[in-house]
Amino acid sequence: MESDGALARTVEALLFLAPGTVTLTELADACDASEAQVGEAVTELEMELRDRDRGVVLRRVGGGFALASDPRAEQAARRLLAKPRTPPLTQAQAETLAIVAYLQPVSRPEIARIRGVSSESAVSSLLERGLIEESGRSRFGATIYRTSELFERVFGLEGLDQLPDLTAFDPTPEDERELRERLVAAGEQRSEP
Amino acid sequence: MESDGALARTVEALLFLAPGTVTLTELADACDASEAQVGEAVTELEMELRDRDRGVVLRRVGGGFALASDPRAEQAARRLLAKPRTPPLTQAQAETLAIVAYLQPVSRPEIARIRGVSSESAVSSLLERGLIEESGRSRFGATIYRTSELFERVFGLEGLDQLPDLTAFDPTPEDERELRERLVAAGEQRSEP
Amino acid sequence: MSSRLDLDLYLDLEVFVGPFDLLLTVLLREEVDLLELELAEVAAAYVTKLEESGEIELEVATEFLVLIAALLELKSRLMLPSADDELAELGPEEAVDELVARMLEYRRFRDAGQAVTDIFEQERGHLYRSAPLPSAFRRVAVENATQAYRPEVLGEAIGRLLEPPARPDLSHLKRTVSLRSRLSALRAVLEGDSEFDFDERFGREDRLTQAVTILALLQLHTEGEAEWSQEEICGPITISNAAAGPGKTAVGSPGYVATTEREAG
Repeated sequence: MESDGALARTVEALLFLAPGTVTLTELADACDASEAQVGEAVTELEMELRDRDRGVVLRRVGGGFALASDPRAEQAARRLLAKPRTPPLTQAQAETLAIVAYLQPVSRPEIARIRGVSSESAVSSLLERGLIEESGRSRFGATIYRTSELFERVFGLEGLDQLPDLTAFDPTPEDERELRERLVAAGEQRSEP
Repeated sequence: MESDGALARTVEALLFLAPGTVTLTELADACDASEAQVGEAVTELEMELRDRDRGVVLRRVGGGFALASDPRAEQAARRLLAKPRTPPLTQAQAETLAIVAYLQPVSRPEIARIRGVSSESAVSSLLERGLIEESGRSRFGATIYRTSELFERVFGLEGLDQLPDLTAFDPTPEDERELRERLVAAGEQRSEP
Repeated sequence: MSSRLDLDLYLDLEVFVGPFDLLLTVLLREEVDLLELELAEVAAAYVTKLEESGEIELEVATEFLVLIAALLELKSRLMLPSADDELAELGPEEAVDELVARMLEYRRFRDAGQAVTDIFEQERGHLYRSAPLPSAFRRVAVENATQAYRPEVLGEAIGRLLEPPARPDLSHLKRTVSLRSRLSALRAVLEGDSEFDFDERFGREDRLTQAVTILALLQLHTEGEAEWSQEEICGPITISNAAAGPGKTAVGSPGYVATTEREAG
């Protein structure tokens, strides 16, 4: 049936895009359909994916659903992903990464305040490359970021205490709290007309 | 053929897992197969995804391949991921982006010369959206821009040569004649005593 | 968002009142006639603004210079008369060619911009996955990672962000050319020499210095200190002390009607 096919299509797209497991309720809300309808679409999709026997499978995990790669592709995936991609950082990416590195954990609105511009595209490319990762939510619901282990590797750092010290940039902040205040103050001046 | 099907399976799994686009060479290395074989598997997968008409499609973008969600699921995806729709391009942004895309690398004064208006605000929103990036400085200290990898992905371009030919926008001889006549008329008015 | 315009320059002219940005837009869209516009007033307004702030921000100044120079060139060609009757026909024709070429160039990118918008609208429904790697693969990636970036990049970025804009640090600017210094340079030459050739005096300077010198010349012209003349298109420019009498052709002289000689002939 056409409408079922359409719902299975939307469900597949949602599971493909979602970074983690998605519950039936979340799917139903997003699809504007009943949980029963979405449940059927999920089953339809699951069977179809099994029949076509390609690289993506549907998993029922932890009270929800997720797409995952087929285990038979694991070796090839290890080979591909063994070399992390490290194209040159743009200025926006370098600034965003520096803010996360020196002030972590730090929320996205705070990054935007310091840079004086919304930094969505820089944050998502750093996430995608695995240089930063989410580390929870702030009291106000904003996502909080920290640097990843990969970050330390690709910058040749043995720990975060090896980050370059800022004495070269006078005046030197005494501690992280002061650094944060100083950065936010400078950012606010920058974003004023 | 079984072995082809297996290669298409591996390719799908790799494209599903990889952050960003993956080139033919990277796929061939990871699959331990020739580029010709992998190229065929990519085409097979591309056609199959098109035929089954579900939520995931294969795209040839930025000199490589990537999986993307079907546009018909966009609204549901934005509801699930709580992401607002990316704003449309303003005319200033579109003109500036066209100049950078066709003339890159290009400096901001050059953009201003062509558009006839200073273009800082359009340039900085395109930078923020990650569609263009800085690529150095001109002799006179002006920042030089080029389009980013994200630009090719967002615009579904295999490469910059996929942009419509600039000559397609050549004004017609009628446009030119009309402009010229108006200017000459204006000049003659001025020369009368 | 920091979306301030570069040239925060407000104009109050006979044919136009509003920001400089808008002036250029209406010129390109042919709502104001370039021949009606007194460019010297625009330059003078900019000069006043520069003098008030006392600093030249290189990129902004370059943008202004490029724009005003293009307008000056176009207008001067539109206005340029010639002693020779045949050339008199040719001058305005070439000027029109130039202006038409510029307007067509803008139209080309305006239309390309429309095409870019169409592609964007058509493509923006496709979304890409941005999920972290499953932990098994993440470990592999970390194990195999080697240093690819210099950590100093991070310190430099923080240093940049710590710098408050209220205390402008011009050390990152390659160089500046002050309008005041070019004004004094011109005045010094004019004191010793009542008439001189621009290229002879300033031809060896870099383009930026030459451009700022032209701006300074405009300022001297509006203040009645200097005259300048050019016998032919792209020919040498002769500058003379205003007290020593004007040259034959006042290029860029506001309101000067370019056909006096033809009428006389």
